[in-house]
Amino acid sequence: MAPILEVDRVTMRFGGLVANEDVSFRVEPGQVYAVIGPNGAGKTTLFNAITGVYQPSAGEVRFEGSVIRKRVGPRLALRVLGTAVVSAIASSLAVNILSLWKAVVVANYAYGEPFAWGKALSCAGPVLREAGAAWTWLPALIGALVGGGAAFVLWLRRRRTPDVVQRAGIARTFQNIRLFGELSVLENVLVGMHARLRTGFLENLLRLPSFFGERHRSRDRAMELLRFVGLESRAPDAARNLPYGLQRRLEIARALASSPRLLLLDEPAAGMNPTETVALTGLIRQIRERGVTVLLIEHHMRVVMGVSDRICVLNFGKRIAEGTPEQIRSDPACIEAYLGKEELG
Amino acid sequence: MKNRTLPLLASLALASVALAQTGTLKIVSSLPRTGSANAQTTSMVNGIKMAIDEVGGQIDGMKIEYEDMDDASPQRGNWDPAVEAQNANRAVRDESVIGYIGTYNSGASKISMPILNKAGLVMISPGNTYPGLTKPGMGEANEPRIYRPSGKINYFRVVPTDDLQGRVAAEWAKELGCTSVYLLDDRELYGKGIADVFEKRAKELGLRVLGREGIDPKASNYKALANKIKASGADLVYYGGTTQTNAGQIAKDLRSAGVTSKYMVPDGCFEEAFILAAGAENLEGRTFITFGGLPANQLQGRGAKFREAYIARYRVEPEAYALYGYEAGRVLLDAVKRAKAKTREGVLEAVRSTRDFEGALGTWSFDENGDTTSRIMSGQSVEGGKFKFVKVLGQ
Amino acid sequence: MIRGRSLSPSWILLGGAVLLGLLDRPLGLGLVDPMRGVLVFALLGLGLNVVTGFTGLLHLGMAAFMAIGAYAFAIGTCDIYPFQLGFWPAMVLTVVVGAVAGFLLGAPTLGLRGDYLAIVTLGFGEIVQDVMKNMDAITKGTQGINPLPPPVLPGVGELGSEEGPWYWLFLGLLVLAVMACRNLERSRTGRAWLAVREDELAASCMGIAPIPAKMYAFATGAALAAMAGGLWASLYASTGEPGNYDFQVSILALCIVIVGGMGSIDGVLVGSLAMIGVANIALPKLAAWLQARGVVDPSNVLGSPNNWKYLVFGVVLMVMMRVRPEGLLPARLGRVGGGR
Amino acid sequence: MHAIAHLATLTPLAVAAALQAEPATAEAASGVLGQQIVTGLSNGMIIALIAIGYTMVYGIIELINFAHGDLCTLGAFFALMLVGALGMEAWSGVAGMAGVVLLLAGAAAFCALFNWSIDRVVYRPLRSAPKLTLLVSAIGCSFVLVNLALFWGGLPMEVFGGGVAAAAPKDFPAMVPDSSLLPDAWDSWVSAEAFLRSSPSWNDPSVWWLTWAPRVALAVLVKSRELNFTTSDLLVWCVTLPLMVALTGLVRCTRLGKAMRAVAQNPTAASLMGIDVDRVIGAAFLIGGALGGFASVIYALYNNTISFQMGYRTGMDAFTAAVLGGIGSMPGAVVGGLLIGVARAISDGYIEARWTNSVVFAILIATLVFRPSGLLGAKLRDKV
Repeated sequence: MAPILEVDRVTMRFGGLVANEDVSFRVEPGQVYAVIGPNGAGKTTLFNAITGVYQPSAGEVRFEGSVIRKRVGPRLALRVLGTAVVSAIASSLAVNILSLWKAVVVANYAYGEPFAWGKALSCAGPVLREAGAAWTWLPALIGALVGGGAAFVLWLRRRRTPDVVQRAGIARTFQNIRLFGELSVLENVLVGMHARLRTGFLENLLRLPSFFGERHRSRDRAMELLRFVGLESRAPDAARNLPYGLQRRLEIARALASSPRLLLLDEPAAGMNPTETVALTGLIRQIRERGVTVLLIEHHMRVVMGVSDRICVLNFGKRIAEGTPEQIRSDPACIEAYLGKEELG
Repeated sequence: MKNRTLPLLASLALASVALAQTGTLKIVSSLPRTGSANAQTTSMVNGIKMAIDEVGGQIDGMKIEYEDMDDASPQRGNWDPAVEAQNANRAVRDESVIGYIGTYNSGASKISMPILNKAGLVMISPGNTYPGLTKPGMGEANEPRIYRPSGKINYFRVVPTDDLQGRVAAEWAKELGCTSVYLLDDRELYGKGIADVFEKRAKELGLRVLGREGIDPKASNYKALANKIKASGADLVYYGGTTQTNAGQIAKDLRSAGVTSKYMVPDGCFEEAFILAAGAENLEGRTFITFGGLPANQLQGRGAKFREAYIARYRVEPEAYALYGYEAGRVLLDAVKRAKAKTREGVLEAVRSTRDFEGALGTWSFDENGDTTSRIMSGQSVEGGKFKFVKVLGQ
Repeated sequence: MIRGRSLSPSWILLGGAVLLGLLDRPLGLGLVDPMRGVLVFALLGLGLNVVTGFTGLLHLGMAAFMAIGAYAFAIGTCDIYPFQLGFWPAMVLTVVVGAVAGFLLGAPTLGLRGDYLAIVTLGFGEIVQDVMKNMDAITKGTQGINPLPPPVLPGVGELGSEEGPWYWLFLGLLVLAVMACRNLERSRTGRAWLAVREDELAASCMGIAPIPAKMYAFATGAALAAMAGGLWASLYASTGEPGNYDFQVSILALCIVIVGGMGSIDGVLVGSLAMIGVANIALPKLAAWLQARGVVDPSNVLGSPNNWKYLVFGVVLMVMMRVRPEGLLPARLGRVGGGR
Repeated sequence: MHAIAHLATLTPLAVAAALQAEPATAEAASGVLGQQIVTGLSNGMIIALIAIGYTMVYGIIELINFAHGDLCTLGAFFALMLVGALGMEAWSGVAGMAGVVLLLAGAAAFCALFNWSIDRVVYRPLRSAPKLTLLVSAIGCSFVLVNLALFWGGLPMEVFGGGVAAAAPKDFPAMVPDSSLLPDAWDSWVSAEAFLRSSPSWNDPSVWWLTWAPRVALAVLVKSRELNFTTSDLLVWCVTLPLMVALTGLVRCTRLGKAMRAVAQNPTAASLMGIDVDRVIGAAFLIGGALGGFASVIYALYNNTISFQMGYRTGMDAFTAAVLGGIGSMPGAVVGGLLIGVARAISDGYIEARWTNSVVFAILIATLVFRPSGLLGAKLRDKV
């Protein structure tokens, strides 16, 4: 079976600091795959590299066989060309606006008399010709180059931003909970659904029929997800008012709202009590049963060993072991670097 | 609550109507009282009050009330269109108001003129100098018709307009022996307008205009501009602006940059505060101020009496604009006195028919546009830290 | 949004405004005239609320869009220009021009963060003022453009000097704007804005592209501000001068939003009533009252009530913030943006 | 420190390059360019001094302190009152110098205390409130300060015009006589040039690198003879430069400076480490206020006019400078201030004065589009 996610020799450098070095692993569809390692091993950095928060300094991340990026295509062409044309017109106009105005409007309009549009507009041409290439076409050219160039550079720079990655089917949660605190629990889930919803600005502004249809469907689905994580009774509350454990669950529901094929959970059990941890293990299993592949960072060995199909161990940014839970449990390097300390401490 | 206050308020409203009937006539003024123009407007208000006191606060047994409205708002620190419109509307609604003295800024008048015109309430400005408000062909194509939606003239002014002052200023500059001039303006309606007229007239007179700059009146200094002016070698710097738009700072920066040329300013700077702001030593002997009227100490007859009374009452020399406040108040009260019916229409009719008015500025009339026929302009210089009358201009 | 709130403060306030409109004349309050200004500033505040309140972008150049609106409306309608559109077509044009201007400013700068964006907007405000002043061949410089046509209503005709119809029209437009903002806030678009305000990175990890979302907010805010500018100009039949749309106006708009409560539509309505009410209604009335009592001594700087206005206005701002740091009517789910 | 050192070496070089680059035919214009740069630098230093006040407060509590410019206004009015009360207009020579020092100290102390009290009364109770609440309080505070300055201008003292026109701009007496400094020192430069020319390596092209520095220095000196570098320019430079250096030293090296940087990084963590956060913030307001006080006196002595609304443009320029340099960064504020001062002067001199504000903001916007955190600001990175 083709892997759903391939992390291929990813290196992350920040100035002189190397957070990940040459990390590789593959996640098969339907797996629960765990990344473990001591604090500062570079696990979250790796997550950020996968989700597009950071760009890998070297290596690549492939999702379902290809790197997630905005495609070169008609949209790009339209965008660059459009910006170029608009900025060309704008720059040329900005340079000539006063003389154009005088020739077209002021010269052809006598107060109180009708305005001959055709005649007036025909006066624009001579003005531009008189200004000469240096003042008419040069600004337009510079405008087109700068505008089009900037549009292209920005596109290039934003080719693999988190929203692009998320829309491709990878959703995530955060280690330090990042819910939208002032929004209600339900709205948090609806935000997670953003990319799956279609209504545009005008439909929302004017509340066209399509708005109501989608609102109905999206709410049903959001409530279903809240029921799935056990939060349906808290739907109208502000997210910030939820207790910690429930906030973690809400993060999961929010991530699931986008119907991802791969879900990244960043220490979902952090700060949970043993009962909650057990419930969480069950929840992760249920998520897998829904057909979502899970990539997990976790410190709680009970959770990791309980749900994972395979485990990758990082230390000081490097992969030191990979395999099934049993293999990891018996791997001497892991025991020395991580497990031993953890279990003794 | 509501039920109880309703009759109370209604009776109050009735009472105020009744008061108007038993003979109170109200004059309001709308001037920017908050912010930087406060000094001039205070002297105008003083002038208005003196005019009212002169008639004993009553005419034909009817009490004259006066309200000093502010057309500036604190958040703007300058005239505010909303407040000016509000003042005009309030004056229109108050039946007892028979005269509106204002405004100080021509821009504000553009807002309130149509409102007052529709109500037929007479408006006399002691400070507006933008020509387009009254004179056809001097401003935009649709001016001044648009300020008179009723078709009748209700707006009058006792000050000569910028087109006159800018003209005589350029002529005076020529007389002073200047051959080249550097023009500055503050990019406000008044300053830019007067500098435009100056520029046009200067070119006609054969003065070389070496440069024209619009400045930021809030800048902390103009030293860079002064360097540029010095390099241009102009022998006159004309600034279309006021004390508030930093005319004093320009004088200082010109001197410290080593510019030795003359410096000429319009009457927006004809106030004690200009000398205080610029520092007398920076103006001494090189600064020339034009003024659309005569300074108080040159006045004869009624004007001289006004000056004495003003000094006796406020213990300071009246500023140039005090006289215009006084004159506006007097011409209005005179019209009230002459009006047969003490109503808005009556008063308006009386103001319109003002001819050969014995004013503090001499004898003058309102012309068919509502402008004063007084054309007296004067030129001042600064000597010994005081304004010194030099000559009558434009005669 | 899921709890049906039977009567939100917005509707109570607007209902109060309707009541005021009905009772003003019989009671002789004379409040309808100054209230028109409050309504226009409420529109401006709604625009800024979309940008600052919903999307969390500190915007210090709202006056620029108001100016753009006023001048677009003026150039479209005034008879010294050949276009001479009627009120309604010109108003549509105004809103479109505002939105485009917002888009053009936003496109290169919305990648900036927090206070850097704030100063860019501030700078934009200054530049727009300079352009309006300096391009006098087009904008008539400091003269301002007048006269501008009053609105035309079916059945009423052109609105004249009678304040009532103006008041009702502005109130109607404000109600429409409130409804529009409400619709947006409780939709996919608005949720994206709120999410970007709460946590831009998390929002982008939820599939929201932050820059387009901000762009929509910016353009919506600019369009509302432009509409406020157009109405403002129509109300006074003049654009006034470019200096009328200076930094102080932007600051006033910001005060309206924050004093009212960030991100709260109800708050904007209360805030504009509080700010413009204090500055343009209460303070003049207070000054007039003191004057009528003769408590005025113009020979002394302290003696004139007008000289106290800045102080009173400033103290009112500080006290409001001290007493209700989260604003008078905070957004629906409790405190917004607590801490820093 | 680093940046200031860089600047100290780079500025004269830039001046020299600009002077050299001018074509010989435009002799007069080249003199003006040098002059414009000198003017711009003097103005820029005043802006920089105020900008540091903005940046210090911003760096620590992320508040754009709108009242800072108006605080400087009050400082200037305080100084003018001192001048009037002590009759300083008449002081000259050594007494005049002492007067300047007295004014600087007085205004600095006044502004420091005032700023500290504002923090104590207005901002401290709002520490946990949303950031924009603080901003609106600062705006309100700025209105109050403007009004206080208006009242102050109405004092019945002779220096305030006898209290007649409170709102009018006030003349600030020139404590330092405004005279050009450079021609006096010219003779010694002539002999320096003669000495250099007589050395054998001067005309030997193979060792051009030996004479490069003296050549530039000489070019600057020769051109400077035409400059109008006055005593008030000197005063500005002599007061602001040491202050900037001292301040940078304070933040880099002292305990207080370290505490400030800690609070700026993370107030909660800093307080857990035993730092009294309120005291540190108070100290920032104290120091920022003192700088504002210095700046206000320098402003008053350089421009010789003060008015109750002067804080607006100055404050706006300083704020722009702080952001241009990277808000929160002290060297950034200095660089930004100098840049804006020079940009204003160049724009006034070579473009049109009416576009100057637009030019400044256009520079700002262009800079930020390409360097989103200012010239020397720290790059922001999200913590995930």
